Amino acid sequence: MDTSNNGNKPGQERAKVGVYVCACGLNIASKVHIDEVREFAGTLPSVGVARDYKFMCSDPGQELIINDIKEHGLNRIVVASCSPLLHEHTFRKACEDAGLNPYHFQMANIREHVSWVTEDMELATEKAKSLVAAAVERVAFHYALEKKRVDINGNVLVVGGGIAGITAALNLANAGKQVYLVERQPSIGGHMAQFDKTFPTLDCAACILTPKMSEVKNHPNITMWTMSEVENVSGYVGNFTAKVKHYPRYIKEDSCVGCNDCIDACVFKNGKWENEFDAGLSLRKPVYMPFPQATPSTVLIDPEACLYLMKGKCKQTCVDACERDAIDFTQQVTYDEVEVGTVVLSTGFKSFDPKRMPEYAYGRLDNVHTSLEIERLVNSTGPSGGEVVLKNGEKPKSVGIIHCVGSRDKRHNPYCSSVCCMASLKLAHLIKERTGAQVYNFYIDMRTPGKGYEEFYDKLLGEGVHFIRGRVAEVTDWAMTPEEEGKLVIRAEDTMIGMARRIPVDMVVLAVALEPQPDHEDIRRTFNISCSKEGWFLERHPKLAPVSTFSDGIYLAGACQGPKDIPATVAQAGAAAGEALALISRGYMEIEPNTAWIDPDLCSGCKTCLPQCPYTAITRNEDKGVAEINPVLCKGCGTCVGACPSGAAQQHLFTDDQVYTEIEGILSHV
Amino acid sequence: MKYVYYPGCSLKSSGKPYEESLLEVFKKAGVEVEELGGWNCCGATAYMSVDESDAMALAGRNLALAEKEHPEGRIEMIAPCNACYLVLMKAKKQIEERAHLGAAVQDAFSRAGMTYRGEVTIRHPLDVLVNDVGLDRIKELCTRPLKGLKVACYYGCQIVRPYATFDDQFNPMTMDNLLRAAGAETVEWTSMKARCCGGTLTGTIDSAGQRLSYIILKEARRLQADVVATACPLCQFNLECYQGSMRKRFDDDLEMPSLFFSQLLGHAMGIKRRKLGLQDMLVSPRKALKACEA
Amino acid sequence: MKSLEIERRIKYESEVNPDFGKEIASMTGGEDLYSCIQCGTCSSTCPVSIYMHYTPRRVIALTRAGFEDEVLTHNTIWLCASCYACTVDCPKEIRITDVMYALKRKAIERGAYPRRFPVPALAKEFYNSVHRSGRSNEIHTVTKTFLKTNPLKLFKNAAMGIKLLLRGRLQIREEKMEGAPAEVRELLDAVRQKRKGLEQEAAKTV
Amino acid sequence: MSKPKVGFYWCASCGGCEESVVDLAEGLLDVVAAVDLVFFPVAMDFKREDVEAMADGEMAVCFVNGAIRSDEQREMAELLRAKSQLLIAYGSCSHQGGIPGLANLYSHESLMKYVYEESPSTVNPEKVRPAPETAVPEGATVTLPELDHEVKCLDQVVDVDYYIPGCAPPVSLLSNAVTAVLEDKLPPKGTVLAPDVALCKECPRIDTKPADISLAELKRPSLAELDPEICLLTQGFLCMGPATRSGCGAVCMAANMPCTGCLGPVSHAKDHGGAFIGALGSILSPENEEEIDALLEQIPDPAGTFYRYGLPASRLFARHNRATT
Amino acid sequence: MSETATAPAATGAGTYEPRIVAFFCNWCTYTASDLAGVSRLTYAPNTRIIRFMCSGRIDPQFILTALRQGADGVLIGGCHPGDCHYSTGNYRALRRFKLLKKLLAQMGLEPERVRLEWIAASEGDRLQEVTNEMAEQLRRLGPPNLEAIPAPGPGEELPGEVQELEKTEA
Repeated sequence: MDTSNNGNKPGQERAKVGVYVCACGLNIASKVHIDEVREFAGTLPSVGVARDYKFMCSDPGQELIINDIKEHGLNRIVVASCSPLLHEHTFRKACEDAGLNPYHFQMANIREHVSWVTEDMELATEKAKSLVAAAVERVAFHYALEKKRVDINGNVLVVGGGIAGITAALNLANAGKQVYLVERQPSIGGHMAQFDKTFPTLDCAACILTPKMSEVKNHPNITMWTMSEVENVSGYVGNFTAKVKHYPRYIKEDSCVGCNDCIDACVFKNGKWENEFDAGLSLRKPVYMPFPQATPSTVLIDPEACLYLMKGKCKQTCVDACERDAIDFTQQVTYDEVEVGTVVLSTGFKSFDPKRMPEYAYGRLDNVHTSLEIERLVNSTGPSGGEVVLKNGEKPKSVGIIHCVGSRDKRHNPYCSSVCCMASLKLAHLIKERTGAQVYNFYIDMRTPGKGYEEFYDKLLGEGVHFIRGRVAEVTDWAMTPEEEGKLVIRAEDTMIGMARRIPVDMVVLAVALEPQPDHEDIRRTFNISCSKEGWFLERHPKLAPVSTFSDGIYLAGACQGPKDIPATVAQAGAAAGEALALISRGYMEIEPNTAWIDPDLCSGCKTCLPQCPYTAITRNEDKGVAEINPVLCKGCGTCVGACPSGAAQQHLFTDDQVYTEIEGILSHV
Repeated sequence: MKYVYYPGCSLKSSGKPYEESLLEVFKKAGVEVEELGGWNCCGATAYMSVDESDAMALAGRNLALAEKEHPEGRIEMIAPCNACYLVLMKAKKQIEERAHLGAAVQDAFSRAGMTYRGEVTIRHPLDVLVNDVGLDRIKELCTRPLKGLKVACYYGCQIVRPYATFDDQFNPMTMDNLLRAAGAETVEWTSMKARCCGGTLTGTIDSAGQRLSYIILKEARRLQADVVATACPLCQFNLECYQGSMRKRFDDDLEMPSLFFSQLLGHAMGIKRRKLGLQDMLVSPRKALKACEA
Repeated sequence: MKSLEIERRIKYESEVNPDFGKEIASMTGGEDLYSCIQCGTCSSTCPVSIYMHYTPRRVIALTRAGFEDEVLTHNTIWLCASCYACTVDCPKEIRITDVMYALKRKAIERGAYPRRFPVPALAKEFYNSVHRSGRSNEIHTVTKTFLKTNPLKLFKNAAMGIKLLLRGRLQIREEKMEGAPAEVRELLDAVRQKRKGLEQEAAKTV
Repeated sequence: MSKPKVGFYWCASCGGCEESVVDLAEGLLDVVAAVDLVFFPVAMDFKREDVEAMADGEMAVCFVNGAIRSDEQREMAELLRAKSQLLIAYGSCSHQGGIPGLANLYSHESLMKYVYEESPSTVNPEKVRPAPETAVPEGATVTLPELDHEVKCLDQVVDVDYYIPGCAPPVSLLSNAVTAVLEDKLPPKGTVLAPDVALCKECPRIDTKPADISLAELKRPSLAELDPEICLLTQGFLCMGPATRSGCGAVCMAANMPCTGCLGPVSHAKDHGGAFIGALGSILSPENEEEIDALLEQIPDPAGTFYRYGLPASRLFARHNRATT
Repeated sequence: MSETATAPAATGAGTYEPRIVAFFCNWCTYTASDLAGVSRLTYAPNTRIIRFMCSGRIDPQFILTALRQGADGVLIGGCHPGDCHYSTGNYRALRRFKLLKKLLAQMGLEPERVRLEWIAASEGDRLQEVTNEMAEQLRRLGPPNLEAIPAPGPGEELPGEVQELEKTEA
């Protein structure tokens, strides 16, 4: 009955299918009987040629296809190899080179979905066969399609003004592209601006970063927005529209010259609020300059601290003090809307809050600090002018540095934060240099894979820094011996010796893990990309597309994609800028022609499809009483097609016929 | 509030003062308890070293008994001994998670006329007093607040480890809050609160075991505590009864009253000494308590 | 002055039990044995590791490496006081205390534990006491243990014992559960048999 | 030349189909004039023997209505198939199984039990049930057709040339079909002789259906007020119009009743219920699972709602030839 | 042997192995299954994945067809609520799915046979978990007895012999 009064399929030219089974070296061959699959394919009615080859994606592999198309007049091609997300374009290209419309091609994923995930070789082979059968059945219903192109707007949006964002922005701007750099903080510079020295070369962070910061500020092609966030993004690759939100600074940015007179004049004589930039180690006033080299070099007013902004009552001594009357309490949130073709995300990381590990006594006992706090302490522009001192102002005689705080720990972050070992070595060196104290490193494994990193480790071993291989169980103040009285006692096993030890120190440094930004979910949604389970932004392919995302035209740079040190971050930022430039200079992008359309003869005009489309691509032609789809607006999700009760709506590359035959193929041969 | 009461072996002997004082406090606080009929040993830690599944079944029997007595709905069972508390909870977990054990228990129990429904929740007195009775009510009941008494609250291991059911694993606070509500001052000694007291090692390998108890008592003294409060018969036993041998072993004049938190609470509620078993302590708390009455 | 006698410290592969690690990993608590990164947190948080022949970390290494004798015949597993500090501190969430229990059971099963060592003796006495009366009885268990291991201790603790007796905090008469302890024994046997049966079946099907 | 011979027969049906023939009114006379009615048990006295007497293919066309649920009906279907050049499934029951097809929701036993023992209106203390064979005092044995365990559509028992859908089929479809036969203007075999586009096409209320339709509540005609103007689906009544063939002139809407789907799905839908579920599910508004479940409470009988006329023909639920496709 | 082993041991040919047709969206669940591959997470070989751009494309008729053509189960995979690459396709999928499940339940098809899961691109392990679980459930259920559906009417017990009759009849 199904055939009698249901679905009468459109007449197809006789399909002559070429099937190519890839061994992928041993990746597939080790789990799937390649020859068996090839022979099976040969038995399928529509198959003209069936071959297997070591690496189908290689040139000779593609040549096989091209020659067969020409010699045997194949009009459909199926390759059984890896994921279409990886090589579909490769083989479509091959078809094209042989003069066959590239969309007469279908791929069967027998690597990611079979050989790599199956233990039993027989069952794996069965599965591979049914996937091949499905592809063969389906491809018969493929038909020629026009490629779909979109033009690429040359402007670029860079989100996040740390070293990653700065690098990407400068590369792009120097290539003559208009760049919008959006930073949430009052100044660009990110974490790097807080550092004193950088490992392993120990060159001064400020010295190499500050020039880049001002270059950004003054670059004609860069629009730099601080205290701003991207509120939402619409559009698609080549044609994004981003809405940027600017928070009030209560200072006219163009008027302020950063003379700081207003700060001196503030009714608060002394700082009262934790200075975020100094990791809370210093206090600031309601009106303040984030840090000396802040870019823009503009003060700002904290609305949660300023008397006038909170109570509406204040002498406003700051206003009188400012000769350029740059202070403007009336400022409100404002918005900008920008058109860009590509986006570079460089939103960075947040450091782990050790309060989550009470055993390390952070916030409970004095002189227990995070590595970031120490970065500020050793920094000459920091709260202590570069002096490493205890709460009581004295220099520590002994310091313990605890590695992997919040890293390699299933209860917090299972991954290795990758920078802490080197950062700890750097701090160990600086602390020893500044204080001459005995420094103990407590580590699980010392990880120094990088140019000059191991050498730096050697250097510290030479400097007499102590290294104890053992993860610390507890930092406590209970004393077993008189020497321990009044000290911070670090309890760990010295695993090299095989004994438990208690090391009394004056100061403890916690090398805290790098974590994704707390609002990574919102960012991810705003830009419609994916996250890893931990919350790092997901690259399109771990090896072959490390800076691309699953959303075309959106690229990743720096620690937002995973823990990274500065060299790696800068390198990745360059790569991201390069990807964006490549796309821009090509000027267009080819996208899947998988749009939906409606057959007016079958459409009853029931309007079911209209509300399905998130892109308002579907309208109803009132004269004809049928729905119509604007292919330019259609993004090819096929939701309207899934909803159409008449089979009038169809989607290229996913027509009902193609899907039904794929289902049939999967089930009816093996 | 009605609860099934599972005393466990120790509360019938060395931990008698715990039972006496606890029941008195419960009476005051309106916590109705009824002792589980026909209960057997929970299996404790020792049993598990011989045969784990036996231990789980042994403990499980008590849960099944409770369900037999109360065939309807959920049952709250109070286990004052830390070891019982943990073992019962562990048994519940394993019977429900380990397919074979679970099936075996179901099968054998039903043939013995019992069913295991998994309806029992195991509660510790600290949990019940803080979360069910509530600190405000406790405050009201404390007519003889422990003013000026400095208490070192010692929780022991097994109520916070491995499962943190009602208190923080690294810095438990329920006993502190309870005794503060009773007017006492409690010392800040995070790393001692749940540090091991030596368990049965105090008897078997006394040099190792008693050292652990000694560390705790010594720290309590350093922080000028008048008394150590405990929530487990074994902890209390170790921290009190071995003080004599500790004095010899570590050549120290250490003398630190170690009570059950329920005794202090009862005292604050104005319950008579005798009813709280205070006279049965080896290290007399008389002086400490006098001080706070003055 | 430590004795300077020498002994061979090398281990030949023929002397290790390659399946020991898997064996333990398959017991409750052993699941994550192989994810240990030898960080030593367990050993530093352990309150008794200072007395152990091998720190808990080393016991895990030895177990994985199949050094069965070292693990089962040394004091480490018997010193574990089940305080679970290691279990909650382990960054890889290995249930170390349960691993120790598993090893204790193996040691008793193999009769590998040191004979006059009090801990396993106590465990057994406790076990027997419960089997006999359905409850544990401090004085009986302890006395028997000491008689078996180190009678001297009886006198050491006598004074304390008497004090407690006077205060009614020790019972000479063996505390018995109400009802017949025999019921409990039968119940346990029934459970054990059924469980063993199920396990064997399962073993067959795989 | 002689007039083409035409037959009408009914199997498991209500007789409504015959009514629809009569509804041709004076049109009927033209038909009768044009053809030679050789078999029409409802209207004229023909017997099975008369048909058996015919030569194979003697009838030009035979219209069979009603579902097939007894051996007697199967035999007649086979007989008529043999004797006619064109066999046309007439009406929902022979087309898709129709209302009788809903019997497939129940087992044979439970149906018998209910009808002969449990139904409120039944008085049958001896629990008598129709016996296939009954010995009568005269000595002979009387036989009764036995009820199958399954209701089938016509093409599940014999080869069918065309289908005229509807319960009952709209007159226009019948007269068009007859004309097509007479003028030999028939489409390819297997075609359903009705427009291959859904009902909304000819529904007068379509303009009242909003472009952003989204249903927060579902209503049932028996329990709620129906607005006579507004699209019924928009009002929350389950109108199968979007998934059902047109050709009826939307008569139900005119009577202020939602479409129940008697003409079956259009040819590009594989399964009537499935197609409608796809459409309906897509226009419900709630987003979290609880709200969705709550809303679906308003559909107590999905099968009876989405397959009222087509259960035996449905994609998955047709019991017939389950193994094959 | 561990009592809580979940991954079904891949038994060789001969024994009954259910066939699961999986409809996955390109952006989340299909990518997750690629990730599972890249991470070498082995799982039951019973699923056969068909790729769609969005779970919103999945027409209930596809599911009916798969079952009709001999699938023992159908698994639908899409992006978590709020994460749809096309903003709302997964909600449409969910509502159609719920509606279909209600129908299937009335027809007496075991609920385990048709399942919808939100699996994000990063959740390769989740995919492993779900496919193993489903394969195991279906293995226990055995092949669907389509003859037995539509289910007997509400609240009725069919005598065994009648059921036998039913089978032989159909």
